[in-house]
Parts: sequence; structure tokens; C-alpha cells
Amino acid sequence: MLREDGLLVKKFDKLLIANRGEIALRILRAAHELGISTVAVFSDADRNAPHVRYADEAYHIGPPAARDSYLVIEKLLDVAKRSGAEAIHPGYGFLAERAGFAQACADAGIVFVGPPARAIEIMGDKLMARATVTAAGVPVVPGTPIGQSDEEMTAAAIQMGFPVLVKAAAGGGGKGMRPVHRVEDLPDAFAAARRESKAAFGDDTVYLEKLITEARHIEIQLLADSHGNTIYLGERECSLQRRHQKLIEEAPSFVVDADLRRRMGEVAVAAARSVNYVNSGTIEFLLDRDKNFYFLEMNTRLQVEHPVTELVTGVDIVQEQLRIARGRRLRLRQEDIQIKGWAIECRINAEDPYNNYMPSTGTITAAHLPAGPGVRVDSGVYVGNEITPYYDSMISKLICYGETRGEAVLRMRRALEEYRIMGVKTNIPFHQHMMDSHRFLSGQFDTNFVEERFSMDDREIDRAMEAALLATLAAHEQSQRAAQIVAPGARDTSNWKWLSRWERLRR
Amino acid sequence: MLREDGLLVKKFDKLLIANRGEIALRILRAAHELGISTVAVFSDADRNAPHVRYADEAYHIGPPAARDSYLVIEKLLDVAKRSGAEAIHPGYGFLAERAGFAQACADAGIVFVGPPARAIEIMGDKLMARATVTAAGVPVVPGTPIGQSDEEMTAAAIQMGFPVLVKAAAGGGGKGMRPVHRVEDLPDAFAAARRESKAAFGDDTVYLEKLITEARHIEIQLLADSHGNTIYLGERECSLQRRHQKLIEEAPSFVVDADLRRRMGEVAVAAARSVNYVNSGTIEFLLDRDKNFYFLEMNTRLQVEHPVTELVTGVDIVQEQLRIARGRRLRLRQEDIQIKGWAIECRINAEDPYNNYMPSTGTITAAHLPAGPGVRVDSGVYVGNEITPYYDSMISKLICYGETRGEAVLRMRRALEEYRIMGVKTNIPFHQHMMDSHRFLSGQFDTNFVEERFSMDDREIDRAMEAALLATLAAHEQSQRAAQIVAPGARDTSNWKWLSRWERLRR
Amino acid sequence: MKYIATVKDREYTIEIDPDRGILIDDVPQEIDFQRLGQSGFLSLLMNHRSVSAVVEEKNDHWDVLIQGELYNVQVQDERVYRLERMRSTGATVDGQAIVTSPMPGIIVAVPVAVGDIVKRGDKVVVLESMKMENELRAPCDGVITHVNVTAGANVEKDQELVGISQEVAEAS
Amino acid sequence: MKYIATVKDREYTIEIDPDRGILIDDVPQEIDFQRLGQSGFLSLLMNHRSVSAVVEEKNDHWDVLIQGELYNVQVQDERVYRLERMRSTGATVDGQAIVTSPMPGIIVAVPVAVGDIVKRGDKVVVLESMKMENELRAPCDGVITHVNVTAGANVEKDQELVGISQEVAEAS
Repeated sequence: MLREDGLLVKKFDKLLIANRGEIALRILRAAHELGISTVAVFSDADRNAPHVRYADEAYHIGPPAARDSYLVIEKLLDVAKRSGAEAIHPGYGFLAERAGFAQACADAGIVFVGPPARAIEIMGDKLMARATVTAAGVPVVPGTPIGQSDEEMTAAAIQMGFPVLVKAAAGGGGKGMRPVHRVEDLPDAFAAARRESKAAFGDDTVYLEKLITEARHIEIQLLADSHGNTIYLGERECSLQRRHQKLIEEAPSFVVDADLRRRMGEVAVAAARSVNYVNSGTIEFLLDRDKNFYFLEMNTRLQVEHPVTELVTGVDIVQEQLRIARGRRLRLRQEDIQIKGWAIECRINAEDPYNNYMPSTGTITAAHLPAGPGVRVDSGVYVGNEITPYYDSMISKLICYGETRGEAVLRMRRALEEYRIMGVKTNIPFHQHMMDSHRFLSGQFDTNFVEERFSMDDREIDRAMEAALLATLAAHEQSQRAAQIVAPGARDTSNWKWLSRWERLRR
Repeated sequence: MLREDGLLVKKFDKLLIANRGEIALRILRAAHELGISTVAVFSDADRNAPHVRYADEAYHIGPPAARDSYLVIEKLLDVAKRSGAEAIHPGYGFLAERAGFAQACADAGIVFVGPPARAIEIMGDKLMARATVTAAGVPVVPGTPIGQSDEEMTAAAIQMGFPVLVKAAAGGGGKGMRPVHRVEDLPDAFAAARRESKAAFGDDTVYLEKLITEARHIEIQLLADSHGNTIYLGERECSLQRRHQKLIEEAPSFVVDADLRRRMGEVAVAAARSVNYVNSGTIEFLLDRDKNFYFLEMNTRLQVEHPVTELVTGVDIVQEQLRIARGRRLRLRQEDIQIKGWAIECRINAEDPYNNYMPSTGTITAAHLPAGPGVRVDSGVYVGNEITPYYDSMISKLICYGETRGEAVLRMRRALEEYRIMGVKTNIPFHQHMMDSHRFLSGQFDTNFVEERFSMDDREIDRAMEAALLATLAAHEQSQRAAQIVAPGARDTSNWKWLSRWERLRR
Repeated sequence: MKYIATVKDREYTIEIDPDRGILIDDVPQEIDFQRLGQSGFLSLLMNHRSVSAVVEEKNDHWDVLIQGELYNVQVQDERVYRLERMRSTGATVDGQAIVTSPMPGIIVAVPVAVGDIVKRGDKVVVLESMKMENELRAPCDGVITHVNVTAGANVEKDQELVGISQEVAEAS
Repeated sequence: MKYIATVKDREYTIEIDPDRGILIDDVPQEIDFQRLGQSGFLSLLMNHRSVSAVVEEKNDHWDVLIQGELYNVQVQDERVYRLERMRSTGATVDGQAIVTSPMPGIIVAVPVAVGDIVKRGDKVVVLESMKMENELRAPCDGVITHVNVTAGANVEKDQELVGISQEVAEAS
């Protein structure tokens, strides 16, 4: 069914997943569970990736750089045509929020698992989005209109008072975003935000917003079908960020009660309706100390952190996306949505928390995932996986569920200890330190907490002696083995006996 | 606190786990999540097992045979003393239902994470159990009293009518149990049941029960604290069995509605109260076609299939066990328990479903676990793990959750496809075939379904050509490599090119 | 290079040719074959169909695990295959079947004796292992020629337990 | 056999002796050390305390992962260690620090020039990689001696970007 707004909605049996990594695997699994067959695409860097191995079919689409592979609309449409895929799921990142891609799919008669192109377009343009939702009665953060000169923006900043936030009009995920506390730092911030935005989105338009301090980042998950039904699935707490990259997300939020949840949810539904939204989407809000909330932006796609909502509502958001794209009515009404228990997600990034979170590249030499009750791992990495600078540094998501927030935190601690990744440095110690932090445990944090009031320096680590011993035993083992290879006749194995000797003594 | 019935209940901070395999790991994780430190024990066969590696401390307790290690009470109490463990969790199997072990713990001042010895004793004696629960108004299956001669039992069988069930008085888990349809088969059945019971429990007393045909095996999960509060956590459907070994369990049951659940739950609570039960326990019922239910037995311990109840109630049963043993009151009242969604567990056994489910021994050479939303794996196996005849053949449990039964089944199919174990044959194809079976999908099965109306012969497998190709490519790769090692100078690598050639053609 | 691969009574002729690529039963296939590290995990793209498998070499065959199913594949060089076929044509196979222990355990019962006539599927040994009694059955019709164990004996994996002389084997 | 293992400025003397067993800083320890297959996964029982780790050899050290934390351990034969200490005693280390690229990427900016005086922690290069800008900082106080790259350059991992002459190193 081609709707008036250009959105194509119809039953399909074969789905192309225009993405890679953990999210491609997540979507593949949902499709398999609905009996939909799957088509993966891969760059040269991803031939051995799980999304290729788990798909029913897989097509090569070019060299590693995304601009030559995962971002090339023509290649994706060509694979859809060759494979007979009737629908495309964009995942997040890459082409997920390109209105042109949604439109190109519709034009080719392919279902785009997402909202109508027009909704992406409006919400993708921060200024248009502000105007549209404001008209629908949604509160927004004060800011400048688009198209102002640096001088006009500087004047506006002085008038609204510092701190302010320089934002890329095309931005998302924290890219092209710079907080500025003093007027003299504005020129550098304009330049940096433009550079990042140009590199990431091919557009260098920036504008200003008032920076709400001590604010929390709270977002509302929405589902909307093509028949006009829109519901909210509660909130996610996403305040723990670094350089506007979310690191830890929770559902529900420590500071949102039932009444605030209902009010934010209803405003979020109104915002979505203002652009005739269909499929899964998220309204991001800033929540200030006095529980006032302001519309930040809408993410017109599936989000990285969707699992925490899945765990506390019992709803499989990706399956719902596919059902909605197939034209089905939502089975759930607002009153069916209940929040039960608590879920926390830690994003596992290839970066060094002890060295200014510098990204870490290399080849994964060992990967042992945590498991057991209440633990979910959405991962796209594998042994032999080369972590390259071509794609972003998030390699896995660890999500834990508990009956209460305390139990979820304790389970996360346990799971982080079980997680073993070698070959790149990861931010697992950061998460461990956070799970031990009193501020985190008491829920007392805002969006600046990680950058301004959290340090790895005070982390106590008490396994140095064991590490020293293990490395020494491994080194000794190796040298003994080498010696035996060189002169097998010259020595017996008695040097090894002490090891088993100690074992025997204990038996 | 030492209660009147001899049960010791007190706060403890160090727990010894008197078990191995997946359940030892399950308990370790729960203890870690409660901040309780853990002591593992291991036989010679288990030095490298996960429960040893994940525990805070580990002690060797003897050779592989359980009677020389995991079943030796003195060794376990000695380890508790040496390590300073203040409590012991027995898991399931091994010493879990030995009243003498519970009593020995109490005598040594060690908390036994389970019921009072007297409750184990009564419920462990099938006949005493029948008498006790009957007095509490619980319906039971007709049968003979204990201590009858073969002649008396034969006469009783003729009187109550065939089929009957020969049961070991000390039995459990299907061991020492034999269905008999004709009077002439009774002598053999008596002999076999006695042999098995003697071997498994050191006791060869048997008795008879009427065999309820077309019955379902439904059990009620209970939690009881030491302050007199007992609640039920809904039912589990355990009818899919082979030789009285459960293979697939679900929660809830297809045939139990809210009213029946309440009635069975209340009867189960009454049965538990009749022995002053404390901690986690399960009342097993037979449910006939007319929805009459009969008490079968009580399992006075944690059960293999507890995860399905955890997934639909959100309650962590093992954590609750530890809290109860520490003397805490139940946080949950009956009205807090709600069943949400559907969960299915498949027991992954080392056995060959295509060859009469013959146990399979060997060394695990590869193990890749399924993951993603709604999938839980409780596993104790690892690469390098030798599957020996010393312990039972269940190597892992795969549990899937869905919003509905259909979704749980579809997710289980997906997860079974993802599961990879090499080195032993497993019953994964059995589970796959069951998940495809119309009878299973429509919920139409009883306890005889697997043995009498389910066959692997009609399973269609369509990947033979791919298997042939993969083996041939692996063999070719190996022979080419061997040839190059023998005469490196004599051949170039052109024989390899076709592989990369095909790759290149596609790029 | 031509191979004959046999799976469950089905035979495939697989040709690996530097010039012609890969042909299965003479049909060319577009193949992309990858080994993940040094493990037995393999990934195959066959005309874009993705197949993920674990492949391991055994004594006389290859074990291939695909989507939960274990395939027993015999791979033979075509020339070896032809030679073996030629050799066996017309000959009579010496009809002796041996029932071996599939795992270590204890013999519970041996309900047959030398000279007994058994049918395929008849119970010949009861073995206890992994806490369960397992019944070993005759793989063919025949006469019991020897019984190497008695009840109570401890046996190892692959130990020979009972011999059966088969009916005269058919010429293949 | 005596080894000196160094972790985060802490030194341990570890003696592995066929007769005396294992001693850490002269204290005997009850040790059970197991390697799981051929992988880097190790299991240690040290006086019954269980430690599970992944250990891998790097160029000049060992990486040891325990409960999420990665430890960089230097292991030296005691004799080698003593020789090196003797050699370095009294000598002055030539104070040159090199800022290298921790990963491939594109240089966004180089806010220093030859001759600039920098403090430890000052920004010397901005590198874009994994879609983010990353600031590389001076590892020590000193003077910029050379700058090998300019904005816009593609760099490889471990490529030398900027050199800094350190203050005179202290005799150790």
C-alpha cells in the first residue's frame, strides 16, 4: 500500500539489512523469528562478520570505507533487486536518517522499514523540527534560527547568556556539537563543529542553543503503526555521556515517576503525530532540575539503546518495526504497556579509559561473552575481527536486567567481570568503575557527570600480584618449551614437575 | 538462628557450592550478584570447568566418580571448614535431597540452602510423602503401600488395573521407574527398577502406582521463607519426557488457566506447609484429561527447569533461595506474582537422537552459544571439556522467552540453529524437530508423546549438498597444504587461486 | 581435481578446477569459502546463499555441522573411489558384525549367548553409563558367534562386546 | 629460576624452583596453574583463590586480563634485570619522546611547531579516526624538535608524528 505521504507499506518475505555489526545481527534475528528471509551486505572488511554468516544470503558491496559501501544507495538497491528483497531495514547510523534513501526505496517499490521520507526530512533538520513540534505544543530549548552569521549567533549567545551549545543542523549522535562557556571560545567551536559536521554529514550548517545545565537526557521510545496508532514505551535515562556519546543507558529513569512518564509520553506522541510518524522512533528531551522538559530532537530510527526498553516492557521493538512495515496494526494499546523491573546497558567500546578514551584498533584475539540469567549481549565482534578506524568504536552492548535497579547494577558488575575481550583495549574498566561509583548508585548524575566529575584515577585495582605471577608462569612455560625444542635430549621435564607437584600435594 | 525443626537460618557471606556443571555456575552467579563470596569444589575431571574458574576459591575433592568426590559429605564439610564457608548450596542431584546431608550441615553449624532435613526425609520417602500430603487434603494417585512382597504388589496391580508404574521408594528424576502394561512384565520391571534404584540411591525398595494415561506432568514452583510465608510462582509444563527424563519445559502451560493455576497453587502450598517447608521447592502433579490433578511428589530442591519460571515471573529463584537461607522474609506476596509472556527450555544432552538417544562421550572441540534478545543459555561446558560417563548427559540448557508461546517457539528455532557444539553428538536436532511438530505447536501432547508418537525418521534435512561441498573444500584445502609441505619448491600456489579468484570476480 | 562426496546415501561429484572454478555434478557454482582463523568454523557463500558450518576431520569421514544437524560426509578422490568400486564389484563381503561399546560403562546384562539367532534390532547388551541403562541392539540379522563380556564388567569405549555372523552379504 | 615481574611500578620477585615450588617475594605459594587448550585462557588457583585470566605475549611485555582489567606486565630474568639496572645506574638517558599515531586516521590539526615549549598534557596533534576527533598530548615537558605531519595527512598506526626533547632525565 503506497500511502499519500509516499510511505510504502506491504507484506514482505525477504528483507535486506543495510547495515553491519551488532545491529545487523539484531535485525537478522528478529527477521528469522518472524519467518522473513534475510539478505546481508558486506564490505571487504566484513566478509567474516556474524551478520554475513547468519544471513540467508549475502552480497559484497565494496571496499571498507562506508562511503564506498554501506552508504552507496545504488549498490543497496541493486542488491535488493538481484536478491529479490522486498524491504530494507537501515538499522541506525549509515543511511538510517537519510530522507533521500527512504524516498529512493519507495520509488523502487521497496518497503523502507522506517518512517515516511518527509518525517525524516523534517526531524533531520533541527530548525524545521523545532518549528514543527513547537506548533504542536511541544516545549523546546531556546535557540537561534538557522542561517545566521557567526556575528548574529555571537550576539544571540550573549543575549541568552552562556553556556550555549553549538550544534550542527544535520547533526546527530553528538557529532558536530560543542558546548561553549565563554564568548571568546565561540569561533573555535564554530570551526570544529563545522568540520565534524561536514565530514560526517556533508553539511556544515550550525546554530546555537541555550545549554541547560545539570540537565538529564531522558528519551521516550515510541511505536506508531500506519493506521494512526501511536504509543509510548516509557523512558530511557541516557545522561551518562562523554562528548555527547551515550555510554550507559537505563530504563526506567531514577528521576521519572509515573506522572512525569505519562506527561512526557503524551508530549512525545504529540511530537510524532506532528510529522505523521510511522514505525519506531524516539523523542529526546532535556530534563532540568525542576523537572521541566524540553524537546531536543527526534531520532527517526531504531536506537542503539532500544534493548533496555525491550527488557522492562517485554516488547520486541525490532519485531514490531517489521510488523508495522508489513502494514499490521499495533497489537498493543497504551494501557498494555507496563514497566517491570530495571535494565541497564553498557556500550562496550574499543577505547582506552586510562588514556583519555583514545580509540583502540587491532585484531580481536579472544572474546568470551558473559551469560546467565538477566544478561543479554548484542555483539558483532568475533575472534579474528579486525577493529579498524573505518567504523565506529562500539563493538558490543551488554544489557542486564534485575527486579530492581540495585539488582541490575550488581548483575552488571558480575557480567562485566565475566566479559573477556583481548586484542583491543576496551572501556570495560570505565563501566566497572561507574558501577562502583556512589554517584551512579544513588542516581545522582547529569549529562556532564562523566566529563566533569568522574575520573579513572581513583580506581583501585588489586590483582597486580596475580597478573605478575600469571605473566611469569606463561613466560616460564614458553622458555622451558623453547629450551626443549632446541635440545630435547639435554634436559628432562623435571623443571615442569613443580607445577604438577603442587597439584599432587593437594590431592 | 536454629529453628525448632533443626533448620539453621542466619546471614552468611561465604557460600560453598556442592555441585558442578551449569547449576554450579548458576548458583555462583547468583551469589556474586548478592555480594556473597563463593567456594567451588572439583573432582579431577573438573579442574578446568567454569564453576572452578568463576568462583572466588576452589578446592579439589577427589577422583571423577561422584561417589568419591561430589557425594562425600565429609570432604564437603572439611572444605567448608578450611575455607570458612558458612553455608552450602547443594544444587540439584548429588546430595541435594539427602536428609542426612542437610542434618550434617546443621550439626556443623553450616547453613544448608534448602529445607529442614525432616522435610527432605518425609518427601524423599514416597510413601510417607503420600500419607502426609493426603492428610493435608492433597489428592494423590492410587497405589500400594511400601514393604509389600512382589506377590502382593502383583495382586494389587491386577486389582487397580493395568497399566501401572513400578517406582523406587527412594527414586527421583525418573530413575528406578518402569511402566508395566501386562502382568507378565511385572517381574522384569521389579528387577530393573530395583537395580537402577540400588545403583543410584543405594536402596532397592519399590512400590506400585496406577499409571494415569494421557496425563500431563504439571508442576508448581514454590518459595517459602523461614517466617511461615509460602507463595507459588505458577506452573511449569514438563510433559515432554523420554524414559521419565524431562526434555522440554514451558511456563506457563498451554492447558492451565487462571482458575486451575490458583487451585493447583493453593494445593501445592498446602502440601509444602504439611512438612513445614522452607526455601525453593516444587510440587509435581499429574493432570488428566478432565483437569483432575494428583500429587506425584515434591522435589525438595532447586530444579533444572527453574529458569522458565524466572523468565515469566521476573523472580530470580536462586537469589531468593539465598535470601531465604539468610533468614530474610519474602519480599513478594502472592498478589505480586504475575505471569507475563512465555518461556521454553530445551535441555541440551550429549546423546544421539538418530540412534535411540544413545549417550555420546568425547571432548568438546567447538562451542558457540546462541545469543541476542530473549535467549538465555545456562551452560557448564567449554572447549576442551571431556564429556565422560561419570556425570549425567545434560550439558547445557537453552531457554527462550517470547511475548507469546508462538514467539517463544520461533525464537527457540532461531537459537537452536545458532547453537554449535562439536565433539559429541547432541539432541539439538530432536529439539528442532519438536519445534517444527504440529502436535507441539498446537500444545497437544502428554507424557507419552515423545516415546510413543514422535519419530526422528520423518525429519527432512536439506543441507546435504552444502555439507558435501564444505567437507570437500576442507579436504582439498588440507591435501593442497600437505602437498606444499612435502615439496614446497615443486608447486606454486596456483591451485589455491580459484578460491580467491571467485572472490575477486565478485568484487 | 575431482572428488566424490557421500552424505546419507547421496553422492555428489565435486570438481575443483583452477580454470573452470567449482562444479557440483557438472554445474558451475559461484563459491566464496572462508575459514575463520584456525578453527573449524567455516563460512560459505554459494551463489550468495550463506551457509555457516563447523567442519572437523574424523578417522574415516568429515563431520559437518550446519544449523544444528551433524552430517557425516565421506570425501574420496575420484580415482580412489573408482578403484574401490571396481574391487568390491562381484566380491562377497565377509559377513561379520561386531557390537562395540559406544562409551565406557558397566555391563548390566547380556541377554544373548553364542549360537543364538538374532534379528536386526534385537537387544544384545544392556550397558549402564551416564547414570542410565542403554540397550545395544543387533545391527543385522545373524547368529551370535562370540560374547566377550558378562554382567558387571567394566568396559571401555569401542571395546568389542558381541560378534554376529551376518546372513550371506549381497554382491554390490 | 628467578624472575622480576613489573606491573604499574610495582615489582615482584618470582622464583620458580623445582624443589621449593613457587615463591613470590620469598614467600612460598601453593599454586595450581592450568592452560585451557592452546588459547590464552588460563586458570590459576593460588592458595585456593581462583583467578581466571587471558594472557598474551606482546613485543616487550605480557598483557594479562583479569576481571575486565588489562595489566601490562614486564617479565625479566633476574640476571638480565640486574645487568640492565647496573648499566643504567649513573648514566643519563637521552631525553627524546616521540608522539606516534595510536591508530590509522587523518590529521585534523597540528597546533605546535618546531621550537615550541610544551608542558606534559598539552595538545600536540588532533587526529580523526572512528568518526571522532582525538587529541594526542605531550607525554612530558620539553621542546618540539620535529613535526612530521600536516593537517589533512593520512597516517598509519604507530607513525611518528611529533618529536619532543625532554628535560634532562634523572639518573635512576
